[in-house]
Amino acid sequence: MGRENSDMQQATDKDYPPLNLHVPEPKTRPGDKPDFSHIKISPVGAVAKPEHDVSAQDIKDLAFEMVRVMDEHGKPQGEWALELDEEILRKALRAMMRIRAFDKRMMRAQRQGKSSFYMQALGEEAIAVGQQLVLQKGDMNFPTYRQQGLLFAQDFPVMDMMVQIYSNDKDNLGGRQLPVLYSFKQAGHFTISGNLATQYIQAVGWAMASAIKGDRKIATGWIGDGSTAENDFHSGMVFAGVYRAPVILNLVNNQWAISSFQGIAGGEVSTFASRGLGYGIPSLRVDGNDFLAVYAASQWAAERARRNLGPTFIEWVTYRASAHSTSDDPSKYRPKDDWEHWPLGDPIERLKQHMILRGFWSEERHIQAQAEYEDEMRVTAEKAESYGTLHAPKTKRSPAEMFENVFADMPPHLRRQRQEMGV
Amino acid sequence: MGRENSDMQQATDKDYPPLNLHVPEPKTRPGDKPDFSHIKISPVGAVAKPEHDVSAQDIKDLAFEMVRVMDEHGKPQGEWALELDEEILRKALRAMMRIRAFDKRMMRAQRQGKSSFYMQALGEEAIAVGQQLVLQKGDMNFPTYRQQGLLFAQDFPVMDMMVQIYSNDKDNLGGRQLPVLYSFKQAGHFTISGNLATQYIQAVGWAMASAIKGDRKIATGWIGDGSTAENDFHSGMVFAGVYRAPVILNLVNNQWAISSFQGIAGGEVSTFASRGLGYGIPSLRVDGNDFLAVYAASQWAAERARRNLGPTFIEWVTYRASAHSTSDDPSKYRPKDDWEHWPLGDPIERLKQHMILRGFWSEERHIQAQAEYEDEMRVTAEKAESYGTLHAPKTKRSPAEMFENVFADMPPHLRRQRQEMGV
Amino acid sequence: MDGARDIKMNSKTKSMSMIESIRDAHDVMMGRDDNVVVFGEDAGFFGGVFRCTEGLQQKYGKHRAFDAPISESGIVGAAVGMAAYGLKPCVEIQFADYMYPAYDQIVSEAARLRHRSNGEFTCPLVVRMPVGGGIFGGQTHSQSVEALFTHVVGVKTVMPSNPYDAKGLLIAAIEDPDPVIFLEPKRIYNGPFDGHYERPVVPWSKHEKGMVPEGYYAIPLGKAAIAREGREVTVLTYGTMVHVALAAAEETGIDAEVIDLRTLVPLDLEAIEASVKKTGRCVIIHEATRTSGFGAELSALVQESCFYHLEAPVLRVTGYDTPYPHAQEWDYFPGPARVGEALTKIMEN
Amino acid sequence: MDGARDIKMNSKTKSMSMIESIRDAHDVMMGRDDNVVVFGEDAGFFGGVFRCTEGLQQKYGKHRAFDAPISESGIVGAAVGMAAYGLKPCVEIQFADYMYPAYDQIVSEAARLRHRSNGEFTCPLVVRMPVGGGIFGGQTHSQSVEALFTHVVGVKTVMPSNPYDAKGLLIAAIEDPDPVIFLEPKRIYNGPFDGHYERPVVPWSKHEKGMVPEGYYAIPLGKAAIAREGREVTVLTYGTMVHVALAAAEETGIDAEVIDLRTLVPLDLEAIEASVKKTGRCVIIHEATRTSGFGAELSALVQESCFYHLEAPVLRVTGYDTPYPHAQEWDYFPGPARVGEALTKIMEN
Ligand SMILES: Cc1ncc(C[n+]2csc(CCOP(=O)(O)OP(=O)(O)O)c2C)c(N)n1
Ligand SMILES: Cc1ncc(C[n+]2csc(CCOP(=O)(O)OP(=O)(O)O)c2C)c(N)n1
Ligand SMILES: [Mg+2]
Ligand SMILES: [Mg+2]
Repeated sequence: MGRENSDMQQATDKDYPPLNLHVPEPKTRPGDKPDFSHIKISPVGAVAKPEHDVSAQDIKDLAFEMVRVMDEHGKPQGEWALELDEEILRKALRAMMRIRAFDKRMMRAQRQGKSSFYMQALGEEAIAVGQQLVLQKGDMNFPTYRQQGLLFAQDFPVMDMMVQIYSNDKDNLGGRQLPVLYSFKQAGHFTISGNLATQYIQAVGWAMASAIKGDRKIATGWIGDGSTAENDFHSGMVFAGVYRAPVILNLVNNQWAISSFQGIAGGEVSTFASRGLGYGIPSLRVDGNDFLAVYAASQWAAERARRNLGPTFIEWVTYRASAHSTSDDPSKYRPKDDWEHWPLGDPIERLKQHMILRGFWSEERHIQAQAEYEDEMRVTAEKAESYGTLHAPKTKRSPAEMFENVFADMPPHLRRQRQEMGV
Repeated sequence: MGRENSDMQQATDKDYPPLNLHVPEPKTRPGDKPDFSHIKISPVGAVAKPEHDVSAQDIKDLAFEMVRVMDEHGKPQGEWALELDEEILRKALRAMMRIRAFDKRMMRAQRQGKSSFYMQALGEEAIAVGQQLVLQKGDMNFPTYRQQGLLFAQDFPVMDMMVQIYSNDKDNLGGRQLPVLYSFKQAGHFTISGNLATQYIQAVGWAMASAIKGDRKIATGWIGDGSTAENDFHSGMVFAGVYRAPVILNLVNNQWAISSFQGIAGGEVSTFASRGLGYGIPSLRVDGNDFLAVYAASQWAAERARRNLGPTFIEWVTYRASAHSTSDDPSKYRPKDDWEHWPLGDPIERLKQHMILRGFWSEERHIQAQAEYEDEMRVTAEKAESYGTLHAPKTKRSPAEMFENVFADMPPHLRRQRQEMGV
Repeated sequence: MDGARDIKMNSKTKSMSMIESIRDAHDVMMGRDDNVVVFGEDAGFFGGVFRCTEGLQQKYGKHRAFDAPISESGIVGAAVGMAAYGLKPCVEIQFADYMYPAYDQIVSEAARLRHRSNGEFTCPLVVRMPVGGGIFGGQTHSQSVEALFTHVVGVKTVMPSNPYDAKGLLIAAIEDPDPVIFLEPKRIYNGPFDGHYERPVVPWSKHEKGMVPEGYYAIPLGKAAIAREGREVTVLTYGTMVHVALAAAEETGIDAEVIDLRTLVPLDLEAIEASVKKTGRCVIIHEATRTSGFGAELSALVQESCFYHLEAPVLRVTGYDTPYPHAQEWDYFPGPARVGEALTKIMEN
Repeated sequence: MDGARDIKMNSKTKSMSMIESIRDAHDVMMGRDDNVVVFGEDAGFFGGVFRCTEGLQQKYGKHRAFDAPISESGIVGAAVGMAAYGLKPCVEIQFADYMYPAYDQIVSEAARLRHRSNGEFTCPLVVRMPVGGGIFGGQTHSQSVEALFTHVVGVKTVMPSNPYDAKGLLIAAIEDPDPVIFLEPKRIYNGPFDGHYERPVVPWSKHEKGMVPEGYYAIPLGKAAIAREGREVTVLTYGTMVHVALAAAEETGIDAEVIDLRTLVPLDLEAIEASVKKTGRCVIIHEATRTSGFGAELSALVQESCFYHLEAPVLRVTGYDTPYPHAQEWDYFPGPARVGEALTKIMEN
């Protein structure tokens, strides 16, 4: 038993050194040699796969470990390993490769001034693709701007995406939205907000609605590591935990917000996955560049949701290989060759390796496929451009259109303003 | 290795039963027999006391256990036990008893129409008192409306509090604020907001400022179980974790918001203390009705802050014995005799028992002291009332006063409005 | 009857306070439409701190009327998701003063879903919140926040002044395909209040607008009501202030036409124009702080549309540009004396 | 020189863009006062997505200029605590469109600390944020949010229109003992923009207001500037629209007096009155949506204070009441053609 001094509260300043502010700093800056030794990586196959009806507290450790399935030879290991059908794997690889070709083409179009803006998913393709492959028609995704994989995994027509990026005549959003802030209801793709994190709680609300109605649909929410600092990350987690909403809450930790690294969002002092524990939500930390791990963890989470066992929170560990957007220049704040040293590799390379190991893919076919997809994207982009681009519209959009869909019925003041406009 | 069906995503509705919404419900409602079997309580003295420079992850379990010091005889047990000086204990007991007498008197005054509103701390007195006793002059508390203990532990003049409650001539806030939303800068008592949770992040910001300046002051933030659902709980935790701010983040879990129980805020699925883990903040769950535990945990946290080791998050488990406020009637939503069955008892009774055990207090002196404090409060209240009460002001407050302190210098439009008012 | 839809001539009426008529509107709509769900802080088991949702959980089940965490942003955010799903959430913010955490979800999300998705996703939800002072609630239980919504494109803003309107407007709001902010002047929950705080409280049972039809009826959003016909000056107002304006007209003997706007966006500009062109004078009254209050918009619109008919400057009587003070509540509140002065002054021009 | 304080007659000047002058204001104040700290998303190491805080971390250290988590409410909330401590935080919200999560901290906390504590606690902080469209940013990188602040008692609202004012006003804002919302029209960060998007971009180096004194000077908050003297009509505007108004005056040949308000709250009503009483006509221009925009308040004030001098209704030229559309940006933007029409129309009355 300690002995307590009654005037502890009188301790003078001299008893303590002056305080100072800790500001997290990434290990490396431009010019430094990339160093990822701080990323905690579990051995392949080392993490157990729990039952679906587990409680958050029972699997605390999974929030600090990392679910990994493929070893360095592409061979699946451990309890999370599934022997996936060739068909699924082909579908996945195709989707991931097509995303990469699409991104490349759309980056180029933006540089040519054909659109105002673009954002790539380079290096993160496995995550959205793997998750979409476990979803069903009727489920709803609430994505950020880096989940084009949800669409590609459904073989969604790239033309529909491109015309939105070009804001041209065929854009389903009528030019209203910034490129890549898609809305495709039929594909279960909720209208993407430009405001970060707001849709996490909406995904939870949507899932609650399904439960309220006694339906069977589930939702997925998406957020970035940087955006977890936002308010609505918290409200989403609180509501999901309290009402046990049938939702998969995804957090893509690609190590960077724009110029600030994940430490500025709290990634220095704990794993993001561990955020789920306090909300009583079973939480996983998963290698997001390992397609087999992505698929298995997504499937586990989807099964929990469908069986009314509540939400699952998943931190996908990956790396934002590209610039944040076409407005960003990462060479200003991180080593140029960072991605080459990223310890979890390239998700496409890793899936390719697995498929070659399984015997239904080869380097040659890979090269062929890549050429084919790049071709496809070139041809489709040209076609899309024939419907106009942002600054070279095919037909001038009527300015009156902007007054539509503010409300279901246009109120008098909007009619008056439209008239003033003289259109 | 599992075998995966390629058309998993084609699973039909029939494979799953319909979903349904889980809405947490307290174990008991009016008319039921109180039942607190869901409150997880560790044995007295069972929890280890870690070093000050521990990491959140190292002491994960402390977020799920409960630090308790006094056994059922009032005897301190275990590593957290301190042999506190008689003087501190007397001070603490006196503060707690005076709070109770004060609350009683102010409740009565409100019922007599002398003030518009009142909020008691009944049953939670040990927490604020225990924490204040480890603080130093210059530190700043960011309290909610239930931490009058921070003032009582400093022997702050109750007259200054009463005149605020009566909104009378001597009110330091000039009648501006609702009763109990005190502001006493010299006593390290930040101006209380009527908006929940907003001040958690402000406490962190204040502490960051101290660190930025290389000062030695620390801050304490306060929040209720219900309010942890608010946004700024999250922002406070994020900033505290990221910048390792010298702050004690207190969460008073008194089991109830207004009419909704802690399960509606997430307390059903995890402990509130476990929320701290995801932010990398060392987190404790503590018996808030055990003064010795409160003091020891507060001291541990204060020491961490002063030694620049960063924030500590503490869930104080207690019970809101009274109505939420004078506007509330708990008999509508919970059993009337709940508090009598609360397993952690009455903090005053428990401290009394310890002091009697230590040999410097007795039942008789306790009864005497109680009478003395009730007398003190009656006399002081009468004196305070002689300066006026809300609806019976002594001197009519000049309406012009409301224009003061909107800004440091009154801008022209406020001058014009004041003139229009004709005062 | 103010353009109300669907009231059978022989509808039975019942004396109701505004709390009761709001509760009844919920009840009617939950009965008619399974997609209507209600939640908010203390709104489930207990039925809300003002008891506007009392009994709904007991009648319709926990999955349709439930308590929410103290997270205004979460409440509205979840409601946005539910609305997009196809439900019709009608949520309660405990006091308008606490709506700020939800402001982002309202402005950036609810208000914009339809437009940004070009009609693919919609957001039919109602956000109810008590507004206004007069209950010694201090600066955080007294605010009038309407102007913070009228500036937001994509939401409608409604404020009733009596039980009859409250029920009909709330039903219309719940039926509306777009987000509606439904502001409830808490000072008149239990009775009309004309600003004479020194007089005994009058209950709604003594007021004709306290007789409320049972069952379903809707009052279309966007239509003002003439609370008092008059020829000398037009008073534009809403909520509690309607009753203050009526008292001031009575007390000054000035033949004011008092227009109860009921819906601020969309606004019934037609009714306003017709009246101001008739009277040539206009006084605007609201309890909210003056600068950039909704009175500014009304003043601008009146002078834009009736400039050549105006015989005197349009006047505003409003709350002062200070936080709502606790003890000085009645100095702050724009009561019948201040309104009367404005009426008198405008008639002097 | 517009009432600027402390500029020595022989101050050296330097050509600066608005980004550079804002950066310079930070630099001057951080150099003069250790209590000035700067943080925001990407504002530390990188210096902000618009580079307004570039180099400050390198010069003043990580503890005085640092990156913040993506949490606007956290940024302002922490700043409130720091300001109460005695620091002078000057924080950046990356785009005004993202300020909503911080709105509660601004409205309920920063704006009210002084009043509710009766002067015991104060909150001297500056919240900077880029506003306005014209950069193809779509609905979430284009908003003009000033009216959401002008309605809030307890905060001041500033919007500069050129590098010279930006520096002087930002310095005054940092020195101000109360919270100041500092709105930066991002379209004119790099050069004045008169709405002729089809013409080549003009840099600030070609504009007299791009010559900015080195070192310390402050432009008092609450004082308007006359951007162009004129006799026929008063144009009230601020930010980017000042340049549009000037172009419209030139192009229509109408002798407009263009008043650059610079500070919206507190407002220089004296300057407004003097001008409108002289010209008898008034056009108000802003980029924000119309209903309940700050133009409404200006219109109301002008007609309240100059009613008997007005020869025609006060007109407003504003953004439409729709979200800022991406592809139709130039149809939405109130450019010189629309402003010119209004000038022509008001002269016809
Ligand atoms: C509310 C809000 N604040 C700020 C921004 C600006 N912003 C856009 S993306 C971004 C970084 C997001 O980082 P992260 O969440 O890690 O997602 P990532 O881009 O890495 O996928 C920022 C700050 C925004 N869009 N919304
Ligand atoms: C932002 C906000 N929302 C709602 C309220 C209304 N309100 C006041 S106290 C309270 C309950 C708070 O419960 P808890 O945090 O558990 O604190 P306790 O009263 O139990 O100490 C509520 C909902 C408020 N003051 N502020
Ligand atoms: Mg990221
Ligand atoms: Mg509580």
